[in-house]
Amino acid sequence: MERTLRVFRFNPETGQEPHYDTFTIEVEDSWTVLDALNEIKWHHDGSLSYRRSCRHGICGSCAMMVNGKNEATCEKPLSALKGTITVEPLKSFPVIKDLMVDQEDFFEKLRLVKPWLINHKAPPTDKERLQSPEDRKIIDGTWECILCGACTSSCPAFWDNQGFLGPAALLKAFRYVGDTRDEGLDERVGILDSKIGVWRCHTIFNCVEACPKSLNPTAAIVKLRRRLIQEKL
Amino acid sequence: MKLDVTYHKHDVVVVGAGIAGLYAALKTSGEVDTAVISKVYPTRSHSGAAQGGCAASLGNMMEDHWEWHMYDTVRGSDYLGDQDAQALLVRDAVQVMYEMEHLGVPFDRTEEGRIAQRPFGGHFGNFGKSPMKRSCYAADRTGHAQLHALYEQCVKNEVRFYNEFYSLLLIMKGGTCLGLVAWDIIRGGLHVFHAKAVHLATGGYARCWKITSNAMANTGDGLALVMRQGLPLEDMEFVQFHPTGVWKHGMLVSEAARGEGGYLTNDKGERFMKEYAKEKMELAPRDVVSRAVQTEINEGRGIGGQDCVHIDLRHLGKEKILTRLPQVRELALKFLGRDMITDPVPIQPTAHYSMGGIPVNLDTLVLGDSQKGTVPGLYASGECACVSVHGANRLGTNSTLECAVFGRLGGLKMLDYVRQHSGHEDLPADAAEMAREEIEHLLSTAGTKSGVRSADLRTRLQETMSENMAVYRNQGDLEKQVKICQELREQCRQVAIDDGGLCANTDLIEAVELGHMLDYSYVIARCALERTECRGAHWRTDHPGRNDKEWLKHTMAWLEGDHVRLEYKPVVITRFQPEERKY
Amino acid sequence: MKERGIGSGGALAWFLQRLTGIVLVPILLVHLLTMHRYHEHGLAWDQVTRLMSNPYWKVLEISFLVLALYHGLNGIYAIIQDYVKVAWVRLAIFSLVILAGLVLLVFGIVTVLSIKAPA
Amino acid sequence: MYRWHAGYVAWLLNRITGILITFYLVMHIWVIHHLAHGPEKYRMVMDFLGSPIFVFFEICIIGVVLYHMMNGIRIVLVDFGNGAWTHKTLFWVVMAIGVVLFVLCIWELAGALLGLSHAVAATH
Ligand SMILES: Cc1cc2nc3c(=O)[nH]c(=O)nc-3n(C[C@H](O)[C@H](O)[C@H](O)COP(=O)(O)OP(=O)(O)OC[C@H]3O[C@@H](n4cnc5c(N)ncnc54)[C@H](O)[C@@H]3O)c2cc1C
Ligand code: HEM
Ligand code: SF4
Ligand code: F3S
Ligand code: FES
Repeated sequence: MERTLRVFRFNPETGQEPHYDTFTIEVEDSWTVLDALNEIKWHHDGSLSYRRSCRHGICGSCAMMVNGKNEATCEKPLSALKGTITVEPLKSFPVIKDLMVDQEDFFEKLRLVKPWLINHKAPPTDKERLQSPEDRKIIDGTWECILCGACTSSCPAFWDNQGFLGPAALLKAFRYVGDTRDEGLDERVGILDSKIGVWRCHTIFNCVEACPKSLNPTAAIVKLRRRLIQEKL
Repeated sequence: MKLDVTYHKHDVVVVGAGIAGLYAALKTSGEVDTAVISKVYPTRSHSGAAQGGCAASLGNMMEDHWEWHMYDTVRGSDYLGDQDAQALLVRDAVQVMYEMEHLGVPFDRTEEGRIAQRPFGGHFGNFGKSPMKRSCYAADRTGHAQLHALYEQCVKNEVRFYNEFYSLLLIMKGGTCLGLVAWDIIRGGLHVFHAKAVHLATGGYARCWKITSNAMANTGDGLALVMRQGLPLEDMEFVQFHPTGVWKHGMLVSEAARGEGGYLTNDKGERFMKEYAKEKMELAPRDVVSRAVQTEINEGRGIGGQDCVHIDLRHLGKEKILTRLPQVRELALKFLGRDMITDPVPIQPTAHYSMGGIPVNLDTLVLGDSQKGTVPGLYASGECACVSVHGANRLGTNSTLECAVFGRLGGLKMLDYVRQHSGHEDLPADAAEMAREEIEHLLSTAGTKSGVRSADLRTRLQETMSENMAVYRNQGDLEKQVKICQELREQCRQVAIDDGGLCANTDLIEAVELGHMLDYSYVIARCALERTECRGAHWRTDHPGRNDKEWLKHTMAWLEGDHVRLEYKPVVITRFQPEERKY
Repeated sequence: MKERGIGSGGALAWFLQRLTGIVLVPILLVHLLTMHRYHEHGLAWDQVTRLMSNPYWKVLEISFLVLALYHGLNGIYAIIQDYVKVAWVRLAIFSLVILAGLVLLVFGIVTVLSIKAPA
Repeated sequence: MYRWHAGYVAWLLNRITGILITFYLVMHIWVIHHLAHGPEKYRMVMDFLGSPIFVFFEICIIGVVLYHMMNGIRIVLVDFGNGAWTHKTLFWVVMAIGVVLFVLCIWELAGALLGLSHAVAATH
């Protein structure tokens, strides 16, 4: 079967304006968008750049915009897309080259929310800390995040204000704030309550639409806000 | 073109940010200046794909002892594992698992609030007698949970990360490792990392097969780097094939699908496992099932004569599939468009885990010969290394454990080493030269249309590896594969790339990776050709049966130009004498 | 990355926006259904003034005024925070918003208070 | 723009209606100010506002206010209830209630002018 892909191209070294290249390639039914990109890179134009690794939606490398929707391209079957397929880099992150975007700032935002367990009591020696299954459940839907960036890239609050931590970092914040083993809310209030923190989110839900792992960053943000309101008022 | 070289100095440089590399870095960070170089963002490392769990005899669900765990590991390895290393692995397992919990890994919990554990293939109680719940897990995303927690701890400890940096070359002087040269993938440019200790944790390398569960980044760079310094690799012929890879893609259909009662059927709709393992049927060990599936395919009973058989869950009912196996169902839906509730799903064996690798001693120090000689300053752990705890065949859930135990240990050992060495030894003047030549040469081929495409060579390598040395091997096929590898290594010199730029040039990286893959694939083929017995994952149809008299020994292989030199070294046996491996 | 400012990121403003919003719901409905009853010539003067001269109505209307003004201008300020990046422009607009708020508040309160029942 | 879906549309409209109402409020305060100037001035203004174009305008603003109010309630339910998981359904539910309220309001408030109801005239 033949399919046509319209692929966003940009190379800072050539000085050429960003543009789209169209490739018509032979594909198999079982292929995903990533398979098609590989086919292009391997047999048509080796200079096409994009990230990929695991091929089954766990590493978070391959998030791109496909026909206007953010997808983990390795998990998006071609058969689910009609007509010409447009592949573009994730919106609102600076494009490095072709489909690769700069995510340094995205990872820096994660660092800012102190994504590690903060607990000032020494853990028991030779034992685990105890946590009930119910308590453990509180953070379900947060720790599964693959940090692909699809959510933050789709968030209008982030487009308007690139300082905003964004849904992925806030989801991560709740991953720890919500963990009953964690005592670090105090240390995180500063950043969460800041001008770039939770209050910048306008519950637009684009992040939920965009997440290829069907996670709900908005739910996490909302819970963080409740914790902060309790804390402050 | 003359490429820029940037110099960096750190006490410890870890290459690889999977569970092994991050654990090593975590242990040295905060104490000494630690850097991690990774060709993908740390959280994108393939450790994140590990699903089933991580073994440790915590005994949270039922009585368990490290001796039992050791027995299973020894037997699983088909007695090729070194028992001193295996003892260390299973004893440290308990402590390390608690430590990972303390670091924040969100393990599932028992009603009492302890780490939950579940059964997994090959793990038993009471020396192989009763089923055992030993695998600590976080849903079916255990590796992901561990990887992220470790990364975040490293960030906390202010480990210096060089993300999307690709290591090209080790810097050695007088048999000591002084650092390495890496390529900045995003911006371009060579970087020399001057270090007191280098730790390789570059992960698995089953990418040289066409059908594989491994990530595209799993190209065995660490192995090639070591071999290019005239150092050996160990037990390269042992690569585990998982029976249920998604047809044509290779991603894993979790073992749970068979655990819950899934059937394997051939073109005639028969449950063919009755021909191979009458009692255990689909629940026989991985290698047995893989061979059964492959035989069906080879003998023309694949679905529609193609290279796949079916895994059939329909009889389990919608309810059970939706509650117990939602991930598996989703996988088949996404990649094959098949709903397991109404359709059987095509699968085929997939190259999964590499037991061999860079030989290291119990301190994770890299070995330079087949005796006990080591390479000061050079360490390795994780899937790229071979201590050897997995011998000829790895047990499920023992691998992330190996990464954690030996990554951690490696960190501690490097700390000792670095503390004993106050200054950095001077680098040789031409430290980056070889790497510079390689890169400048490849960049200069850009646009010369006469060259060979690296993708074509890689495809040929992957297809022939799957054809000639997958589940079943024999002398004829292996000889063929050795020759093909030689030819491909020859042709590789003619590779020309399309992209001559410095910025995010993944064309260049793929070409370098191809060179690495060809080197170690060649070694795998040579080692496999030599080993004339069946042991663990290495199955020679022309040499049935395990042959302890001649082959109870590790293979050590040197790549010397176009030639592979082999030596052998004894297996460390302390406690459990080799017996027939029966399940 | 500018604006890594810590503290006072607007928790109170966010909370009050919701609180005033919810309190506005009944007040607004009551206000709408009484004050905006039109007929051919609009709501009759005496009718309105009679209502408005009732001290309870005055209180209701003034709280409506205060809440709506606060809510609306706080909302506008939130929007400005999203789109205006330059600190001094922001400050200028912020001052303007407060000023406008105060002027309108006084204006409105004077109106409400000055209404007397028709003789 | 990312994609059109209830969450995004709801927010966009909320922002637009918020701005509109705020401007209306400013105008409204100015208009009502005339109450203080006695019946003559008031009647003049009201006659002006009673013109069809302004009645239409008034109807629109009522719709706008009701939209903003109903969506505001939705936002509060997201923020303090379980709405983060059901925001789309919630959107359609509040919109439905909004439409009912809108019809009621028009009936009650502008009915006389539109000749739909005599209730208003009767109260005069
Ligand atoms: C699908 C799947 C499921 C699995 N499930 C389980 C399980 O349930 N239980 C279990 O115990 N094991 C499991 N395994 C095996 C286990 O996951 C791996 O063996 C283990 O995670 C390897 O970890 P690692 O740290 O050695 O390497 P990886 O996690 O693969 O990391 C390698 C690192 O090296 C870096 N790197 C490589 N080359 C270079 C270079 N040239 N320059 C710079 N950096 C480089 C990469 O960027 C990466 O960061 C599974 C494996 C697969 C494929
Ligand atoms: C009647 C009940 C009302 C409710 C329940 C309500 C609720 C809300 C809520 C919850 C928000 C916050 C939205 C966000 O943060 O994204 C908001 C924003 C806003 N409201 Fe209201 N509101 C009401 C009436 C009004 C009135 C009368 C005005 C005008 C005076 C107004 C003007 C605004 C403005 C300008 C915003 C900012 C919009 C934005 O940030 O996008 N609201 N409202
Ligand atoms: S929340 Fe979803 S979209 Fe956002 S980074 Fe995580 S996985 Fe990606
Ligand atoms: S899209 Fe953005 S505004 Fe909030 S709900 Fe999601 S973070
Ligand atoms: S390649 Fe890993 S998520 Fe797609």
